Amino acid sequence: MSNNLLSLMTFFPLVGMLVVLFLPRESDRLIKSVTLVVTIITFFISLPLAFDDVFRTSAAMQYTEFASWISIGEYFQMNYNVGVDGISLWLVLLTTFIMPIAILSTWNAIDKHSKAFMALALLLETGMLGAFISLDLFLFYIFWELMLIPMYFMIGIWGGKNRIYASVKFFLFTALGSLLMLVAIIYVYYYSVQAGVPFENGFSIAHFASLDIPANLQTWLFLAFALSFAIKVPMFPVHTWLPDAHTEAPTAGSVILAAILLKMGTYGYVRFAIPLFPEAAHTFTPFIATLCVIGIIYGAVVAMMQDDVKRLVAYSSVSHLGFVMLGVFAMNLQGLSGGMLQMINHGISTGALFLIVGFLYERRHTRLIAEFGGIAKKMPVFATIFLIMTLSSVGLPGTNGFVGEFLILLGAFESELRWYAVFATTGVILAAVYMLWMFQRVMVGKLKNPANENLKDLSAREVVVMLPLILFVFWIGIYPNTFLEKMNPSLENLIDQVKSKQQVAMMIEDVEQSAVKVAVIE
Amino acid sequence: MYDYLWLIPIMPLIGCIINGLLGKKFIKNEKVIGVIATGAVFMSFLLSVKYFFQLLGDPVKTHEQVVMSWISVGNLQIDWGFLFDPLSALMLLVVTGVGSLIHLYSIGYMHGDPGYYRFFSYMNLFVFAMLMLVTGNNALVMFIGWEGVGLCSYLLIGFYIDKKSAGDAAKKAFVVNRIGDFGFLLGLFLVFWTLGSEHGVWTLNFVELAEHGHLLGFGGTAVTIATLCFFLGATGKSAQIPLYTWLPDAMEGPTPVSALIHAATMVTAGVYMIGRMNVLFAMSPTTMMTVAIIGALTAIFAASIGFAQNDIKRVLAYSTVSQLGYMFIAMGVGAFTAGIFHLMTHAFFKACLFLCSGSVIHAMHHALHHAHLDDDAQDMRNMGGLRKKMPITFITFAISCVAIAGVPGLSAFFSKDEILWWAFGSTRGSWYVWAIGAIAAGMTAFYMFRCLYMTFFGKQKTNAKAKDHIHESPLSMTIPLMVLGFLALVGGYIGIPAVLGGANHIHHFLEPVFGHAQEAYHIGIKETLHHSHALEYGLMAVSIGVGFFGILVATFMYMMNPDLPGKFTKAFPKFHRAVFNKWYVDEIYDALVVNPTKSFGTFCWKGFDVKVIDGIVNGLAKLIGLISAGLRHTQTGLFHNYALAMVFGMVVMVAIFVLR
Amino acid sequence: MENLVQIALENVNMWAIMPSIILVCFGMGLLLINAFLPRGATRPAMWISLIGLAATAFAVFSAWGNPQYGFSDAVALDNFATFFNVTFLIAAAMTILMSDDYLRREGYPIGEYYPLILFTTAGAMWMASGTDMMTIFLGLEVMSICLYVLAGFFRGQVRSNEAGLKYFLLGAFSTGFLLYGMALIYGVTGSTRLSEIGVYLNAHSSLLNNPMTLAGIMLLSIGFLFKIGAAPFHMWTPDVYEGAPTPITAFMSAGPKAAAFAAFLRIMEYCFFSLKPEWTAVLWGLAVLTMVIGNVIAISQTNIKRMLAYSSIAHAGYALVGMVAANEIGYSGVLFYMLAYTFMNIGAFAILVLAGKKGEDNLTLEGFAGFGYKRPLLGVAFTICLFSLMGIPPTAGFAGKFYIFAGAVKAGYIWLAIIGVLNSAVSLYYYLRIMVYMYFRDGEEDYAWMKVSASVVVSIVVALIGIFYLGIVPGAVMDMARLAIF
Amino acid sequence: MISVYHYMTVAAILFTIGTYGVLTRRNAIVIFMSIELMLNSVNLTFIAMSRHLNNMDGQIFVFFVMTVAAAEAAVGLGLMIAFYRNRESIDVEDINLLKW
Repeated sequence: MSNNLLSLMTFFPLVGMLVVLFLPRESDRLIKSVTLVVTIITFFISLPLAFDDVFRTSAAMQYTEFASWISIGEYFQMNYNVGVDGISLWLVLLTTFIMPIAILSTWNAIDKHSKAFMALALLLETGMLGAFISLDLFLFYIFWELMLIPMYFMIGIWGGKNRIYASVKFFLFTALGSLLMLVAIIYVYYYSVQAGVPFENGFSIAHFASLDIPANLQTWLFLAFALSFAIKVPMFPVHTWLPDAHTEAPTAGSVILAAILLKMGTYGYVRFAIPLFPEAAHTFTPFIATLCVIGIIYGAVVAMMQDDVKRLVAYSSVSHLGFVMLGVFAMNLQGLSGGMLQMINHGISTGALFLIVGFLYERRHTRLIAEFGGIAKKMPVFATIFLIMTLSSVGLPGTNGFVGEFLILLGAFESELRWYAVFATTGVILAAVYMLWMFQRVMVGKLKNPANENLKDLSAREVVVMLPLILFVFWIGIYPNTFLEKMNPSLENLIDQVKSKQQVAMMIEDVEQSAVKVAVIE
Repeated sequence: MYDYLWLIPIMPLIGCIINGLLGKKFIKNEKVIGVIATGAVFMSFLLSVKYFFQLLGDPVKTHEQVVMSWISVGNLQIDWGFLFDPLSALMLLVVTGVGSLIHLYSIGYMHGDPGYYRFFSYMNLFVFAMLMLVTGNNALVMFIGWEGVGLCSYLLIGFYIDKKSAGDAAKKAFVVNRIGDFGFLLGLFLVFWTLGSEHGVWTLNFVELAEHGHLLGFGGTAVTIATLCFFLGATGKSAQIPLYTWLPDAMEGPTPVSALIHAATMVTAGVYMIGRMNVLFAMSPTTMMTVAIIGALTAIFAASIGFAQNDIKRVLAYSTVSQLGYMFIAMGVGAFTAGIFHLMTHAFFKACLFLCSGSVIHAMHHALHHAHLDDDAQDMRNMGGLRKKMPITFITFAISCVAIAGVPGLSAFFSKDEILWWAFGSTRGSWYVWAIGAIAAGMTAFYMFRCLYMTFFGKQKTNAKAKDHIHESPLSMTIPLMVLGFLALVGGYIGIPAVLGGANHIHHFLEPVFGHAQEAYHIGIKETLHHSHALEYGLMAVSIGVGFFGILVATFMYMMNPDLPGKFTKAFPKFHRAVFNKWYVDEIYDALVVNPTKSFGTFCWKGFDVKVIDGIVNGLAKLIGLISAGLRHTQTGLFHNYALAMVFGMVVMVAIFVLR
Repeated sequence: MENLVQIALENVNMWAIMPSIILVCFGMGLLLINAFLPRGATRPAMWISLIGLAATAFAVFSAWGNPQYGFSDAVALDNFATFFNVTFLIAAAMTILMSDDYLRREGYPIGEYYPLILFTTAGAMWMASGTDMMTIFLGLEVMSICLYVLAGFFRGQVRSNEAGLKYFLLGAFSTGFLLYGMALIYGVTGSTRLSEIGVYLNAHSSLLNNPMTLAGIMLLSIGFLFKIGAAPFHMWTPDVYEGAPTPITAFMSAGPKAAAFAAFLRIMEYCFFSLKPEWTAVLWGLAVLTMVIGNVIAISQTNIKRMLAYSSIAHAGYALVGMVAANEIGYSGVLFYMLAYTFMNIGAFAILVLAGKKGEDNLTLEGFAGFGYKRPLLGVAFTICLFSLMGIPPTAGFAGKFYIFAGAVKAGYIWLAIIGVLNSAVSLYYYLRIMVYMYFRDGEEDYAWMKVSASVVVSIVVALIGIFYLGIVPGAVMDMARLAIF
Repeated sequence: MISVYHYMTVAAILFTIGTYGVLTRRNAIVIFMSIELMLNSVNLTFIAMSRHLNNMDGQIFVFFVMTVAAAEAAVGLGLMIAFYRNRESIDVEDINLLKW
């Protein structure tokens, strides 16, 4: 059982999808209930991971499974190679945790073609889980691309007015990046074979990471990976698909997109781009950090001026993920664990904010800030929850957002990205500006719009949807060690590995330079 | 010994949760809600008192209590820990003591408000955050409180959610505070990183910082920048130049809020923070100088604006800003004890003043409401002659007024005087700081008495219809007034300076906290002045004189010749308008910061995002579309074109291949 | 003399051409039977031709791992040929399955249709197994002539006429080039046997710079590039694909194209390996041109059949990438890709066959609006085929592209691979557009007229199974492709 | 002395003429005749080379080419007739329905 835990977890939703496909199309409730049950069971399947103490001490991959998958003589070899370590652990759990919530949020929101929606959602879950647990680049790529399809349809079929543009843009942006990555993946593989890694290892990232790829080659490969992940993150200036996709996507789609799909990008950097090409990552750190800082500030100021709540939250994601990337590229323990934690935080708080916007949209069928105002009186419970999530997004101490941001900024400050950290910290101010301004315009003030007179407060189901998220807002805010202690060993290991390689490279460079100097003198 | 220290902040949190979750649906009863909230704070107060006396008799003055680990990442180890030493003990007393009184007061003041439970829930939450701030044993726990009080301030300023101005003010308060927090965070990073990477001390714990702070080196760049960053945080929280603008606006909140948050406790957090980190600040004369100068400028600048305000609460608000300036003067010249002392006395008299004004507003509001009038209940021009109608309020207000004016014998006299003496005589002080402080003292006396006269003396200018409905407030409101008034009267006696033959208890009490740094970095009254009691008396006399001068002018202008201010206004219209409009600082900030940021945002969105990035993306798509539409027409459908293309292809291929 | 005959007969080895013999026999028998069947009764013909294909399949499979050479090495039924033969058989079978109702709907229930497909398949098999220029030429012509007829099969429809005639004229024209190339090569080397040509050229390196050799190679290539549909010899493709009956379009884009690749690969590898760097350079340019032209023009198409025609040009470009790589991985990638393309493309066309309405006037994008909801299962099937054509995992299209690009990368053609994937990205747009219409828009068409017969469903299901089998567990087939190359 | 090169040259010229004819003539039948001309130039090449090399393969090839050309002609003419029935024209300019 525990040997195949990951496979069971990953493919259980797929089985669920097949079940859903055979349910009658008309029985909407049944379909939704089955899907909900499937996602909840998946969550419970994944739960042993959360309680496994091995992650506290071991940096190694756990629960690994290995099987030869495609084996073409000496042409190439792909393996079904999966496992979880401290880096992917919480992202896996975040996925299984968010999915039931997202499904529950569709209860009334998805009223047409619910069967298709549920099937796609389950397919998506398999894709996301698979991508997080893959230890083989090829396998990862399969799952990575697999995620695209359901999300494309979710936006396109159940989306808003401008959904076609948004969905096609989403698809093209993401696919374009990943196709270039594909070439890079193939290239690394043949490089590794050439360098003497036995081809039976397939696209194993562990072996790729042990290669000594020359610096100029690393540059190109890193760029290919980085572009693909940067689009997914999304980093400035390839972020423009995100606001469109978020604005048009249905609530559940936005939640999944924000909470999990975007993490694929940042996770990709941590898992692939940096360990595989440490020297190039080091070379590009200032460049990427600049983009992060621009993203943080840019996302924030643009968010500030939005008139659509959902778009605002979408731009806030650009800003938040800028923080995450900054933490990751600080490449020290604080920054990296802050980045990882902030990924989870962003999943929870931004996911929750999208749910909140969804609640509003279901009631009023508009998301324009100007349409609201003063509805806190009508919906006090909603107002409280909204406020908590707003504050979590702002990074108020005591909530999850603070711990993540603090660690990221501290980490960045301790690294060579000191000045970037200083500028990034202004994002903390701007976050307060745009989030609170939005909150103020939506929730407080005089209730002027008569359409808001009859707003109903949250139903029990909606509160149930939000409660677990609130729990985690405070849990991570007050005792983040639950999460940190299990990711730190892996992160430390990663940093050691990357740093030692970077240092070797720098030493070689120094030696070469001094050799050149000596030569010049002689 | 101090095992239940953690209970002190937790009690109000429990109160907050109970009222917040159950208040609306289950408790409903105003009395019960009020009692729960007040009781929670009062319990904390009792515990604080117990521990305070315990500490008095305790030879060990610093106690830490770690509840559990909070963030633990590599060399960053942050605990949920509490610190109990004389400084926090004193602050605990002030916060919980004044806090309980204001809670009690609010029971009456907020009577009938639909958001009653919400109000008390927020208030309790505030007290919780404030207690976290003062008891945290490391900078990060303090930061929780630091931001937490900011949040509660946000919630309470915006308590009247119908009022747009309240919402705006709340947001402004939060955002401006965030600017300060930005500094605070950077300071934290810098200290943590410098101490850690250069000296191997990875800590944010206050005790350890105090112990190892000296490693940073006296006058070092890192410590100077870090403390300046911290000070930026303090200017945000404590409303100093340049970040003071939020505080006057914050008066949109209910008056007890103004009393508790914007007078007695939260705004003094910056002062407390400097006190807490006195070792670091002491090591940087530059920063100390900056603090003193900013404090002095704020003191006089805010006082000047106070001259022309007609809203009673705004006058008090500017007065608060000005008094906070005093405290920063104290911190800046190394008179840490005096600063904390003034913090305490200020908490008494300013809370009292605010509550009195609340009492007045309460009465006015009811009267105007009764008469169905829309007049501004806070405008002093609608008041006047209230002393007969509201005697208790009047007396306590008057006592506090006298106290703030620095009349000898009352609380503020001792604290203010000690600050001025240090400003002049400290090794870190200088005569001009003293001079500015003294002038500001006179101005304070002037505008406070102006306020007193306009409100309680003279003709009653309230609309005739409402006049008769003005009554004294209920007992739950007047009791706190009386207690605070009493404290404003006698609070100073714990710090009677030696020169007046006092024991200066507070000085000795706080010695363990500040003494070390003062000694190590030679902060104190200059050697040359050590024994010149004459000078001390002289300066004291000057400041008393200035205070009395202010009172006299106010009496002359507002009691004797009520027409004079009007004439004065007419004589200097521009000057008056500038003062009245608060020197246009808000407008300047709008023009320099707010509007550019907004236009930048709009530019980034509509200009860059939509036009440039999406323009490129969509343009590329369009370009490919156009190419496609063009290439499509090569496919003419005509045999000859196709055959020609083949022949052409053949010729080119053969040519390339053969002639290569 | 007797001795000579005996030697000749010993060299014959009928097993080497057994698959095509069976096919041709069935085809000719079917022609006879058709003469006695009442007009419009095409169903027996369909069954008989399917049986013929099944019988051929036995002969084909028996040759796997058991190569047969015959006719003095003019024919080689080796693994390479067998792999392609399987592809042809699958293409033919799927085409036949989707044709029956279509022919009746369009008013041409003519039994000769099936023998023609069988003959085409036989011709394709000769091409794949030909190791002599003569056999290859013969196979090419048998295949082409049958295709001319099939393309113009709806003789009363002017569009079908036009497709047939255009294809015929241009095809014959290209045959001229091919033959001239063959003649030149023969003139230089004195042989039509592929292996002998290769050996001879390798031995006489001075000939490698002889203009006659070089011109011969190019002219020869043009003949195959025409059949493949590589730019700039692609111009017939969209017109003929659009005008021909839809099942024939599907068939043409898979079977004959694969046959042309087979022969092209064999000739280039057997005869001209000594000039590999030179001809791969030319093919490099052609591959890029083909991919770009196919994908870019497809974007502005509104008729899905024509769009798929352009997409088929682009796919030929991808396959050419494998040839440019000119290593084992690239070559076997071409093999695998052709098989994968057969499944996904014929699967997509099968749905066009159904959705076309009488007279094929429902093939525009608008006509597909809301198709995904009105006919959910067919919609999903079409979507899967399209995703496979895009090259999104886990489908056959992705596995194929991966295989080919892996070959290109291994051979060091990084830029070609990058151009290839960028083209893939462009292609996403027009494939997505079909889905946009199918799912994101509401249409007026209710598709009540659509008749879904079991045989078409079988063809679609085969396509889907193929797509997923080759996409998820491609190992076995990829390994076969590896073993199939020389 | 007429060498193989002369034959080759003639064949090349014939091929070019055929190509030219294909490119310029508008009548489909004439175009087809031009194609036949190209094929015959190929035949000529084969024969010449066969003789030159003393190798029979070329001549056998020519038989194949001729047979195939005949088959092509049959099919081609059939297609043209079908087209003519519908369009009453055999001009390639009229083969223009399918485009873009």
